Amino acid sequence: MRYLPLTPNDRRDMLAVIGAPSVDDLFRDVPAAAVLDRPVDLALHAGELEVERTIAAMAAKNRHSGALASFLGAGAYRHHIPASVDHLIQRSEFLTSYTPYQPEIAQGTLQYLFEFQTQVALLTGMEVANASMYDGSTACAEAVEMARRVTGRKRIILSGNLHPQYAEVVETLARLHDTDLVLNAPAPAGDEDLVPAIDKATACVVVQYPDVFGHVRDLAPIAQAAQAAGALLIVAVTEVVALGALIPPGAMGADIVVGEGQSIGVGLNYGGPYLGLFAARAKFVRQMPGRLCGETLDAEGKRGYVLTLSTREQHIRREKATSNICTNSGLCSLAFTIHLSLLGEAGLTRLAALNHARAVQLAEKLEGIKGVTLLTQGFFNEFTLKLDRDAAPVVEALVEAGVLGGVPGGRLFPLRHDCDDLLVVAATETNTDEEIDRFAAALTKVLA
Amino acid sequence: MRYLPLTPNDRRDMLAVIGAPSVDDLFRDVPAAAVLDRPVDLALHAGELEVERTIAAMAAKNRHSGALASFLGAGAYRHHIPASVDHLIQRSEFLTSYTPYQPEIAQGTLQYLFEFQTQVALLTGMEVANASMYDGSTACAEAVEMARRVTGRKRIILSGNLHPQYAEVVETLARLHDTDLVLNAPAPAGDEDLVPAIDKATACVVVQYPDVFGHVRDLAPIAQAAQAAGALLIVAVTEVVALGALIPPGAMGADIVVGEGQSIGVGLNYGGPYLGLFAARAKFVRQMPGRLCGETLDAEGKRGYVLTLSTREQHIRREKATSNICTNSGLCSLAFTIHLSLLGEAGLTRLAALNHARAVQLAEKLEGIKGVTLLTQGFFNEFTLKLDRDAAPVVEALVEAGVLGGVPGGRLFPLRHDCDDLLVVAATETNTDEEIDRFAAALTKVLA
Amino acid sequence: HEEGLIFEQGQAGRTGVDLPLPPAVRSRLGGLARKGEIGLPGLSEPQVVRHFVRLSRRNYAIDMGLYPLGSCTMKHNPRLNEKLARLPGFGDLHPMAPLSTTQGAVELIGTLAHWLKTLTGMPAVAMSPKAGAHGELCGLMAIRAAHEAAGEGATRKRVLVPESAHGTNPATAAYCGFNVDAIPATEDGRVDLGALKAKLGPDVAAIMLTNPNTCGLFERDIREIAEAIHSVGAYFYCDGANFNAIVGRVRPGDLGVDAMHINLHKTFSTPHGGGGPGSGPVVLSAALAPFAPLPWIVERDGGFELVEEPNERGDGAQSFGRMTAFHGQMGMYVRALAYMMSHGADGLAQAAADAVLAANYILASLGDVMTAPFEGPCMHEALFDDRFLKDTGVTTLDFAKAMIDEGYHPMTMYFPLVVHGAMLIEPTESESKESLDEFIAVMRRLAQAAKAGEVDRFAGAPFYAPRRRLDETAAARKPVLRWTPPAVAKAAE
Amino acid sequence: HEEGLIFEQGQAGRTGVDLPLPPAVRSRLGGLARKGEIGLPGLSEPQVVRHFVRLSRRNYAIDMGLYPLGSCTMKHNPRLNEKLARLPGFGDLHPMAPLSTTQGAVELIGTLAHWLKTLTGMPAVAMSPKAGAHGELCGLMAIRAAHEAAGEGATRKRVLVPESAHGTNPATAAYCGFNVDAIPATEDGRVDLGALKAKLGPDVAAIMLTNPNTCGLFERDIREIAEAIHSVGAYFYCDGANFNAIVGRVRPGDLGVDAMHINLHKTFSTPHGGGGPGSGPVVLSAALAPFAPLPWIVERDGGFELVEEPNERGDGAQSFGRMTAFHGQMGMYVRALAYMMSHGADGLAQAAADAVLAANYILASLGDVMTAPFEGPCMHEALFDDRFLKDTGVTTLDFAKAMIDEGYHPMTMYFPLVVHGAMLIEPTESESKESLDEFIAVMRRLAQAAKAGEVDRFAGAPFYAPRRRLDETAAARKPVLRWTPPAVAKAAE
Repeated sequence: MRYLPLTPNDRRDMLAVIGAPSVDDLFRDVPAAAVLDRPVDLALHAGELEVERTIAAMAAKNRHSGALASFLGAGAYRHHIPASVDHLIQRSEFLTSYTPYQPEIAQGTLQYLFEFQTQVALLTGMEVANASMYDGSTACAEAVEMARRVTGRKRIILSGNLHPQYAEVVETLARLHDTDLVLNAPAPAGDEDLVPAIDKATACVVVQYPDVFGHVRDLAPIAQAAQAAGALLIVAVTEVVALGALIPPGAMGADIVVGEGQSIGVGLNYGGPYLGLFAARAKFVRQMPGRLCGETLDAEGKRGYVLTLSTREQHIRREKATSNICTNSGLCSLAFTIHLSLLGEAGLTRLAALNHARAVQLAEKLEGIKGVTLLTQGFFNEFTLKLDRDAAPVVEALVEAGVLGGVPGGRLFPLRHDCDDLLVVAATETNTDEEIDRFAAALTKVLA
Repeated sequence: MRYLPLTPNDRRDMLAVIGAPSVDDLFRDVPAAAVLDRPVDLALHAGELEVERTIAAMAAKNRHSGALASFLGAGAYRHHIPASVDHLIQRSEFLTSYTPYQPEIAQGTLQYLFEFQTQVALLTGMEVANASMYDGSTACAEAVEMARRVTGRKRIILSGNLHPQYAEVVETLARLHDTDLVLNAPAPAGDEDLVPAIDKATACVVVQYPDVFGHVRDLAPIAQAAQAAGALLIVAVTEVVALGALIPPGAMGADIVVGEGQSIGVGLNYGGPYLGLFAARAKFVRQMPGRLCGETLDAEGKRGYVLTLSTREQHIRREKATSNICTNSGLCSLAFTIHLSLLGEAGLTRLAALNHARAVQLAEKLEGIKGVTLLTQGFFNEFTLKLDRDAAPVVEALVEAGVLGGVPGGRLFPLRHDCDDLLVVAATETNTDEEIDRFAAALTKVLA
Repeated sequence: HEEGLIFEQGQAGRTGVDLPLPPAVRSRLGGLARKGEIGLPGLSEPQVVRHFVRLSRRNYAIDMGLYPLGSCTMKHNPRLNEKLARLPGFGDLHPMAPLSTTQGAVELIGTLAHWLKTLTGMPAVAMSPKAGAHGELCGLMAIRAAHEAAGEGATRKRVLVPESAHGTNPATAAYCGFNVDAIPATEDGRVDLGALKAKLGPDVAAIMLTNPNTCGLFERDIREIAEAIHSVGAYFYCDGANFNAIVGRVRPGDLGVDAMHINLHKTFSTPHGGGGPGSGPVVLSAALAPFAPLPWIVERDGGFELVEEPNERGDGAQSFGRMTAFHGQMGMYVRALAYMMSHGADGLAQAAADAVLAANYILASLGDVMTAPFEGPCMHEALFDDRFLKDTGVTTLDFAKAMIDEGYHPMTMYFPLVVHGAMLIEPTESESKESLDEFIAVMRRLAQAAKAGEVDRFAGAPFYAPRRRLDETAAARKPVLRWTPPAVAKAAE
Repeated sequence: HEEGLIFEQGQAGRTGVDLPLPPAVRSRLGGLARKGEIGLPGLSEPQVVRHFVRLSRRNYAIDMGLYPLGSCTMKHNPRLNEKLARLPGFGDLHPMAPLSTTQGAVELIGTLAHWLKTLTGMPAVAMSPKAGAHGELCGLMAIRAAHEAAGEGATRKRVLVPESAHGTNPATAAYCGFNVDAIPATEDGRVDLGALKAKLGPDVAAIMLTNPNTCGLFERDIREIAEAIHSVGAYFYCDGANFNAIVGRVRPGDLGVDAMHINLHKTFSTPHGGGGPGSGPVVLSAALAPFAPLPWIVERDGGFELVEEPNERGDGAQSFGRMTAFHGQMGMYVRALAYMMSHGADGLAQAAADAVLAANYILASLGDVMTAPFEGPCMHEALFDDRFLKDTGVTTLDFAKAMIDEGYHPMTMYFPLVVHGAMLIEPTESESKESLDEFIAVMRRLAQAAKAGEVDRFAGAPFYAPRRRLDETAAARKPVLRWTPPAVAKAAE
């Protein structure tokens, strides 16, 4: 078998050195009844050609975003990723290395993590960032846990316009503790006021920016109210490209900013692996979850990088750790770092402007269609339409016309039905004029 | 522009150091009338997304071999290439390095060239091999030129079953010299006798093995006749996988073996880049064209590799060189070396057996079809059918049924019409039972 | 050449991407357009490519050599898996696309789930956990939910964890709101069954046990442990980090396990990538299955369905919730399934056998120059302690750093905690005998050098790495976690 | 670790591929089934991957640093181009597939041809040559065919080639059956127009000239040279190796060129790949176009046709033949077109300007410590001679090898032949100013060290490379060109 270098001769010689009669003998500590006497009931080994055929056949059953005109967002965005990103992350030295616990031979990984942390801090307008979390939703839940640790309080206020699957993840974890969770109802029109709910028992307020319906809002009033009450403002960003065009949460007073980094460098991947961003005020650094890379010097005085503050982490602190996260999204953070290095200031701001312009063009096309009301007035690259009917079958009909026309409200909020007529639509630099026209024409036809 | 690192500030500062008022001033030696005052009439620079869209649209207009059931051969063969091959050849250190003229920092390239030369020598059964030529056809023409040098004679005998495009390349170059070229007529039934034509004026006989119609033949009688006359036997192999199943040309007395290495590691690529193999008897080594890599020691006595015998080459010998070849197929030879290393003895012989079995299965299916006669009795993975009609429209009709059903004789020999009813058909490990059945069913229908 | 940070290479206005000018539109950013600069550096594509190529060359990797990290299972990462994960049908598939357009993706997840269940002998699997630790959390949350459903949520607060456990185990239990209670080890490196039984009671929620354990040994009493745990109504969580040793040969379901995460990035070789991404599906017993997190894969009518929310058929009604947005680590699923199908049932069992054989070969070959704390064969990792370094002045850390100068990554050290100066070596099934022999020869030479008093060679190591030993204390004392423009940094002083 | 040859790592029966058992069939190999073993080694996939990763790390590459090889144009290789060349529509396309199924491929070749013709101002292009030298051959064969068609094939046997020409030029002329006649250079590094004119006559077939020339200078008298050549009925072949200096700014067609090859792997950045593959299309004047080799691309009715053989429309009737099977270097065409479209007309002109600017910057910055043989600005490469090393005991070779220890690939040396101890430096447009400044600083330090008498540092260099200087004389004296099994090698002794 192609992956197994030992030959029958090797195995025989090695057993002789060990002094064991057989490999089975090495398994002698396993209760005999539990040792299988034949292979499990699964296919036997197969060559590349056969494996590729089988799995490619599954892939071919999917209608991927590039094959249709895609306007899907709601937490995952299709952007063009330069070819060099995927080339570089596949270099053996990055792809097949372990967590950089031996810094002398892991400076490659460590230096990009330091660059990544800096990039995330700059983008979010925060002082420090960690070396990644699993994804935006788990980063959001970790932020809530951190706010609980920092404040010692148990009231958690979630905006109704936080991505509902993020809210579910927060809720699921919050149930582990004595928590007073306040989850607002969704406000598709963008008229939610969070300030009144904030009180002295509040650990944190969690707001998405832009929110799940695409609205952008000034976070400063919420930040001021939270901080006046001794609570933290957590801002979740699901479309990080927006930070190339919008005032960063840090500049409006956020205490913790979490985000989904998938838009930059990572790709859609049917939901994972993705890249959790986590940034905070410097004063909270010892309460942060996840790995941190720091600068230091080596024995010859040369600048180098190490994982640091590991006394927060599970492998040192065990049950006293700030989270249980161990493996994170290393390679995705590399993809992010490379893509963002390619973009740079000029590229990211142009990319953001282009996304916004595409979305504006699309909104202007769609809002004129009979049966369509545009709910989102201030937005980045995503907005919400109210249709004159249930959106889910409309989306299915649009697929027939070659358009992935957005995420229906009922997909996001399946257990409530007041969102069923909503359609959340995103546009990015990958959408052409022709695609926008195709969408508008198809939607007009479907709603006619 | 993404590929150009100099900024306007850099350019200004650099001009100041140079002491030139402008870049135009650096072009002052160009006759003024020849300096363009505006960009040429071509599109302006474009981003990755735009370039990819344009070029991918062209690619999408082709119906590639993987999208249909492909039975095309005639000098280029579709084989499965392990994913690691393409991964490894794309490593920066291989892909973006130059010819290894500085051996101290090119041991990576040099060592694999040494391994490649050894592999080619082993496969062909010859003593030495060079570090690659452009492709099989040019290697063949170079072999003829070498035979002329070695023998000092001018008669060149080409088998009529040599790939006609190889013969054309040989002829084209031969016309540069005072040559007596004998090109036999094709013998689709495999009944060509080359021995009688060999005389004391003969520099070489060129035979393909297996030949363009798929026939395999014992080369020993031709070798003996050639050597008796003081001529060289040149054997051209267009399907190198065959050497995993067949007696190698070297064992039958070939003096020079040339080959197309595309089948191992390189892929179809619509005809290029391909990989010319060139092997010979050791006594001819100083008459060989192309680069050679040799073993030596460094100043510390460590084994290392260098390009050697460069006194044959153009950069040293100029007009006295053994050929004008400079850039060769370095990266393709790497792909070949890796793929063949993965295969090894056990893998290559199994691969060859699998190819032969597939071809036998296919031949057995097709030879029973009304209107079809199988002309090739001894073959490897390719054979020729005689149809009851012109083959070209049959091939077009097969495309409609999702089958690339072989290369029509008229495509190979367009200027003569006695091959128009022939169909050259190949099968490899990539063809499934279903594809073979599909082909048989479609051909039955088309010929009905 | 010392490679600076990207921030030190930037220049304003330069970029590594070309984007068209945005069409002129009326801005609708709600008055929140960014005002100042972000502060990102401008680099061209050639600079970026070279920067990261250069950085990469400062790393060690499994593609470069043996990576003897015990418990981490650094094995060969096939490139076929990378290629398949990048098929547009998976890589370019949106998680919120209509399910009618993602049937192949659901089929793949379902197929992988089937393989995982069959290999473990367990009836259910939760696919969405993002890594091993996340899987542990998933398992404990299912256990907690089961106890809550039985009305015992408030009383069952104690989780038993052996002293030798991975740090994630106590961290997870604590994160999940449990109290951690350590179980001591026996002289022979296994859980002390007597001590364990003494700790049992109605307040125990679960035990978290790694098997093969972190000493590289199989817990002989595993079935007795499971029985004892079950006898007090608690559940058996198995840390699956070491599943590589037994896959295809032993099914955890046959050992009495109730929940076990599977590190796809260990046993099934999705690349570690310098620290992730991983993937940690959790197989569950019938008792725990109803509490698994959503989304679920359901086999029905010969096909697979994706259940994202509790539905009218009752799927997900008792689910403890959602652990992540979307459907988990699809890209890792593709790689893992390709790996499994390539090996097949026969190849996976052979891989486990070879991994165990290789570890025992190392244990046997180094037994005369290094010291092993426990008798008998090991499973897929060979554990040594630092007794052979006694009085040499060389520490486990020094010894490990000296391995770097010999061209190797250090082994796992100072873990498990129950062994003094532990050195845990896991060669995996990916190494040839020639490679193992070369490694053994180097380790012998190092052990002999340490005993011969060549302290400097160890104390100063590594000498031949991109960096000498780094000052981790200084890094932690005054953390510098990001680049700051020199002017700003200076002003801040 | 010293990485052995694959042959030294092999074991019988091991393989790195899994293939199904062939179905049982009656063998039809015509009695020629192989009997003995081939002798190939057996390795597993992990071994093969690691072997080639390790080998790669012994190479220098443009992705690692500046590669100042004059005349070789080692510039950035965008990965977009690699990606596009691998699209199945190109990579998996058979050259003998029905033309109805390859229309996109023909369109791509035609589009690239259009770009090449437009950039050079020439009416035709032969696409199939496989590399620069093959392109030279193509050009000279077209010239020869044109003379033959004019009844002068037997009399025009002389080709003028400047002393400073690339070695391929005289080799090509000789290969093509011409006699090579060298033209001397002037004091200022250019063709001596007077000497050239003195050599003209009715037996001259062509001149082969590189412009910008191999001294990195533009031939000021280029139009007079063309006129003089044409006045005796001969053709002007331009070696296009240095087209990078002028692309988008000067069209060879405007200079009187009749034929010029274009190294797609230089000017248009298809990667050098450690020695190939390249691609060398040849643009042709109207006079030479009819003689171009087949296959041809013909623009007709707004589309492109591929002409593989002379046809009834008269296409190819005068073609001198075929230079290679199939259609040339398709994979390189895709890469080159992607590169051209990415730059566009504006970007290509800017690239040429930046390349020339960078070379002049190096020339100006090193002028005080190294010696330049010629006055005035250079084009895209800076030429130095070894006068600055006089009496230091350091040779050009030593100096070049010392650059390796500083982390650079050596420059081109001892070429062009007309300059003593030549050092030809081509930075290309891919280098940032920071990179150029770092290189300049290193070169200054080296020049100063040489002058300061630090001979050992040079004579022994490189010290910090995978190998010290290799014994090339021994390699050539008794060539060892392949591995031989130790037993066989021993028996042969």
